[in-house]
Amino acid sequence: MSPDLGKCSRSLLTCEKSNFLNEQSRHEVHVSRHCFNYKISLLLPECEVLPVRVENVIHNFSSYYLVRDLPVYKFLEEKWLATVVKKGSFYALSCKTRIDEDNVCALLPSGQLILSLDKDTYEHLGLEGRPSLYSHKKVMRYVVSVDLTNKSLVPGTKRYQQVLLCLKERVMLRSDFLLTTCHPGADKDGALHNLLSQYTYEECRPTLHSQTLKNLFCPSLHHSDLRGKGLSCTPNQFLEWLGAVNLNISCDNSAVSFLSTYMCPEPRAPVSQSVLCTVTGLIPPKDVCRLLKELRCYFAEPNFAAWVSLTVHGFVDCPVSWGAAEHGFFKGGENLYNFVCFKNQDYWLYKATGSEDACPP
Amino acid sequence: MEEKSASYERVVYKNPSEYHYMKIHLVLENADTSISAEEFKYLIISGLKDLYGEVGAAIPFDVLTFDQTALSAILRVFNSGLVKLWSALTLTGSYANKPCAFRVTQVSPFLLALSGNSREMEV
Amino acid sequence: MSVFMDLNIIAIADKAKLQSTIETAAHLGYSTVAINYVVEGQQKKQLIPKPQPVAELFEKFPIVQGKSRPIKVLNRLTVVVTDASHFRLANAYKDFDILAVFPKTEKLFHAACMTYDVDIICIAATEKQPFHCKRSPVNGAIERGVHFEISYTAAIRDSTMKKYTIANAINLMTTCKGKNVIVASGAEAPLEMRGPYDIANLGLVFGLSEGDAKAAVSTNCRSVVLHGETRATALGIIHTMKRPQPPSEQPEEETPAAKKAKTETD
Amino acid sequence: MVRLKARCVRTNKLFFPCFVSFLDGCGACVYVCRYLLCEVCVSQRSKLQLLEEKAIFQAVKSAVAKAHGEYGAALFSIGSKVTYLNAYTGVVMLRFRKAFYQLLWSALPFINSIGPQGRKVPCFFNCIYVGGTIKTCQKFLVRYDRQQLYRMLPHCKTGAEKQEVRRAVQTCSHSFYKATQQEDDDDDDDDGGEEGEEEETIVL
Amino acid sequence: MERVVLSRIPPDEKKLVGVRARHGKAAQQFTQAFLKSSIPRMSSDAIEDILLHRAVVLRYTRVKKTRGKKTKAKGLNAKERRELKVFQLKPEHQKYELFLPLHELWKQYVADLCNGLKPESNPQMIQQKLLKADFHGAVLTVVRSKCPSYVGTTGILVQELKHVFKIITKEDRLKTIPKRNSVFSVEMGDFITHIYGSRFELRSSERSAKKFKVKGNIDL
Repeated sequence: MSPDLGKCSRSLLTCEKSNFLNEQSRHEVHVSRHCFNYKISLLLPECEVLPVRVENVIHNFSSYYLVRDLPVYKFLEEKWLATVVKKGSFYALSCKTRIDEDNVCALLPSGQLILSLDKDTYEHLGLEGRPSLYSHKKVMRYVVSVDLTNKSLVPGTKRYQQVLLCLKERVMLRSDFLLTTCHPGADKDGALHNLLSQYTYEECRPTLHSQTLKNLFCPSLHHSDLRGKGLSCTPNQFLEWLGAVNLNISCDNSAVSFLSTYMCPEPRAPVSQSVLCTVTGLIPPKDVCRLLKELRCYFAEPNFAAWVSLTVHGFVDCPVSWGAAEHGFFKGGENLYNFVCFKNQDYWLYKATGSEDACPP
Repeated sequence: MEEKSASYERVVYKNPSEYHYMKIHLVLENADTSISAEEFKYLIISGLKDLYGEVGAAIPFDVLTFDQTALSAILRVFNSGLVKLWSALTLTGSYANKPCAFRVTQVSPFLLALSGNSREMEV
Repeated sequence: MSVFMDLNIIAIADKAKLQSTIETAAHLGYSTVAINYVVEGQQKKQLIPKPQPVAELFEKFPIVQGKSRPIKVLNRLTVVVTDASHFRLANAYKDFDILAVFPKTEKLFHAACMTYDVDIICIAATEKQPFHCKRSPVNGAIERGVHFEISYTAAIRDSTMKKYTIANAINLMTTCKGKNVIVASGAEAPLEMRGPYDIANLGLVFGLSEGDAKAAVSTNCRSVVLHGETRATALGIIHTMKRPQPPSEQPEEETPAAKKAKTETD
Repeated sequence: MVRLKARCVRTNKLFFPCFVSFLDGCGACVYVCRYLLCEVCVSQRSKLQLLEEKAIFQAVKSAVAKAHGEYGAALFSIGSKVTYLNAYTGVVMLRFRKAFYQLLWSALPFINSIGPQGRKVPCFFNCIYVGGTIKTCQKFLVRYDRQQLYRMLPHCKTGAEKQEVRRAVQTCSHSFYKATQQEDDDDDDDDGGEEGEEEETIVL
Repeated sequence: MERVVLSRIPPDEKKLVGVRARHGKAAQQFTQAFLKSSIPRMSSDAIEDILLHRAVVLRYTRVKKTRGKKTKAKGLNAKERRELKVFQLKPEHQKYELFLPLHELWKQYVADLCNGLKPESNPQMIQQKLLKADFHGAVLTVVRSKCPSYVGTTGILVQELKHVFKIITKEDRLKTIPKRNSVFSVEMGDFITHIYGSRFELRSSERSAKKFKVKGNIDL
């Protein structure tokens, strides 16, 4: 009866190797489909200060808004639909709600409103939805997805009234929200401003934090050897090393040391200094694409770096990870992807997910 | 050294990493007792020894980092030893017969995921 | 899974300590907590402690960590039953949300599973269970929606208790196959509580599967609370309550219907 | 398997009846179990007499507690039992639950002495068979025992001993089946010489 | 009767039956021996009084009561009901206003059932009474349901069958809502009553008689 205590839940890692220049390369698609990004960490070996062009790309990342106690039916109201949702660059994610416990709402730029509801709310709400893919014996979570740009949801139609009635009278879904309309500077035409006037909200900027790391051992990667047969280390070892750098874990312990035996993977080379910069906040995929483009032309100037790494962490409590694939949280809800760009415009794209997630595309 | 653009290649690994990583921190009754990294690891090993005996105490795990002030650490353990280590941490109740408690903040098969946990976003 | 709950915080006299325990529970991520009044059913005239009304506990309830809702506190009564006469459905039981019984003998365990109107049956944690959990009473209890509770704080306090708790838990799992099991703390001090994900992992040591272990801290606890509420209804069929004061329909800030609707039916 | 010198063969009749009589004693165990047949290998055969069930149980229990800690001790306390012990031939049968018998079995090699504090008997457990039921263990024991008797045949010096070993082998094989049908009265004359000049191993 | 039994068998039947006639004593002895051998347990005098008192009837036939043809059950059986569409509302009757008087009637019925529905009367007592009450004519709303599209339908209960509530809505639409996996709410005075349909699946007539057993909890 006592289960084998050695088992643990599944995790997936997909590695893709391609070149930025060749036209079928799908790096744009992958980035744009991962809508809600919480943190970006950029590692530039062999450079002592963050290049100024990269810096100002980060500086005009779009700002995002934290709105307190915003009811969900607001997204259906005409002025919201017209000014913001229909524009196709509006992201909203409910924050301070846990995907494995409470109701979580997310609004994708495609106009799809995804509600991940617990059983009681779903039975009260009255909107058709399907049970979650990751429910154990008893289904306790349902996913309702409403396409706001759908013709049948034009204000005034019966379906529109019904949905509005459900979200307003039956169950007043309200929570704090993180919104962004991908306008970099201050909200120019004040559209979002007057929408949020009745609610307490604050405009936030993604926080940038960069540091230079002295004489670090970096694994030397060869662009052709993705699987780590000999010229470079295996993908998993590289990701582990990247995590160690991000958490400033010392990588030169000897095998006999009592505390930790972690070593930087072979083949490796010492690097005098490298820059590690992290950006946290609600970062829409557009900004990640801009940063990626900037990194590609970073190699245009002469520098010694063989490769550059860009890691993007998704939100743990977000109902969707890539595209509209359902994302759950069992013991950890990690969904992250990482670009390694080489001098010759080759790139490796790692996508890692935890136990309750579809296989990354 | 422009080489011909690499051919497209895609690999999917299932359970790629044979390690699991845990971000934990220790809560003590009187917060001023200072604990060194070795004592910290020894406390965990004695918890393992108490619950799983000699076999348990032999489970290899690394204390990747240890922050003395916040008494927080990141552990690395083999997949097979994760459940045993985690349950031993849970059931450890005292250090130098003063009550203590391990709080596990995050567990993940990817060390990188520990550096970007959106649940720690102060909002 | 539903929200995380810890249905067993011992009601200690020292109010400050109880408050700090509940604050720790909120900090760890538990959305609902039950204050447990233990009654040793010895003499005829049982003194059922009057549960302290929940509102007095805090003026402002601590917010659950990672959420924006305050923690929900319930009252629970546990009757330790050593002989048949101890458990009588006194109406003093009415003002508790959850009822639990701790049978000490095989006969009482069988009676508790099949006949007693309770929500939780406690499993011994501090000594070897004097009897085997037979299949028929356990199946009867599962069918009636009664849950079995394993508390882990004794195991944390003393290492010999670890042996008894684990042995009794695995013994129970062989018969009930992980159904209708909840894991609760039974904590008296803040440091004796552990986080919900730790307990989900601890469930594996008790013989539960991964999904059952997480359900033991969340979904099954929700069923226990609902089972407690069923007692207030007429045999679980009709539930009548005072209509909340007609919500004044101001344009904007009407009382959040979700909250009212939730308390009304849940 | 270490061959240790042992006194001349005990007539196998001796151990069969008590084995057979034991059969009907064991209650039907509700849970699925695994039975481990182990030999207690000691340096001096005489020490075997000192063993009794409680000491063996204590030894296994403390070994499991030492090797697997509280978790092991908890698992051991569910349904574990010394089902059969024969102090003459040093055969022990332990019953463990099927769910965790491998974990408990892994603790057996760590036992190096049995017995109360004062009179510790240095020995080790050699597990020869794991069976699902007592019957299969018994069948194995019969075959194993006959194989031991065959291996003793070349070592017998005097004709009488050879004769007596061969007879033991016959009785051992068919007497077992006869024994299970009806109780054959035990012929009390213990024909085996008390101290044969050659010590042979009875490793059953 | 006695004479017939003890008279001699006529000669021609003797051959037919193949019985040799015995005279006086021999016959007497034969019968004694025969009786002793066939009824071993009984003593001879017990046999004696059996023979004397009762006539031993050889073939036992009960007069079969020929009951008159059962009067045909007055009611219609299910098939006929379906053909005659007895329990179906004709379209022109499906009007909301038609049932308003029924609703008023129901309100008075409930008021005096729960003696006045005073605000301070305790809900426990009311719900015990409602257990056995009839709900035809009540305004029923689906509050919760496993199938979300039922949620929100409101109307006067027209017909309550074993598994289904038939409700007429304000838009004069007759809706059939299954009881299973739904919670209905009824407003009465200043009380709200929730009816858990899954445990309410009885014909209204049987509900008053049945003793209910609590099973499981109020979760769909």
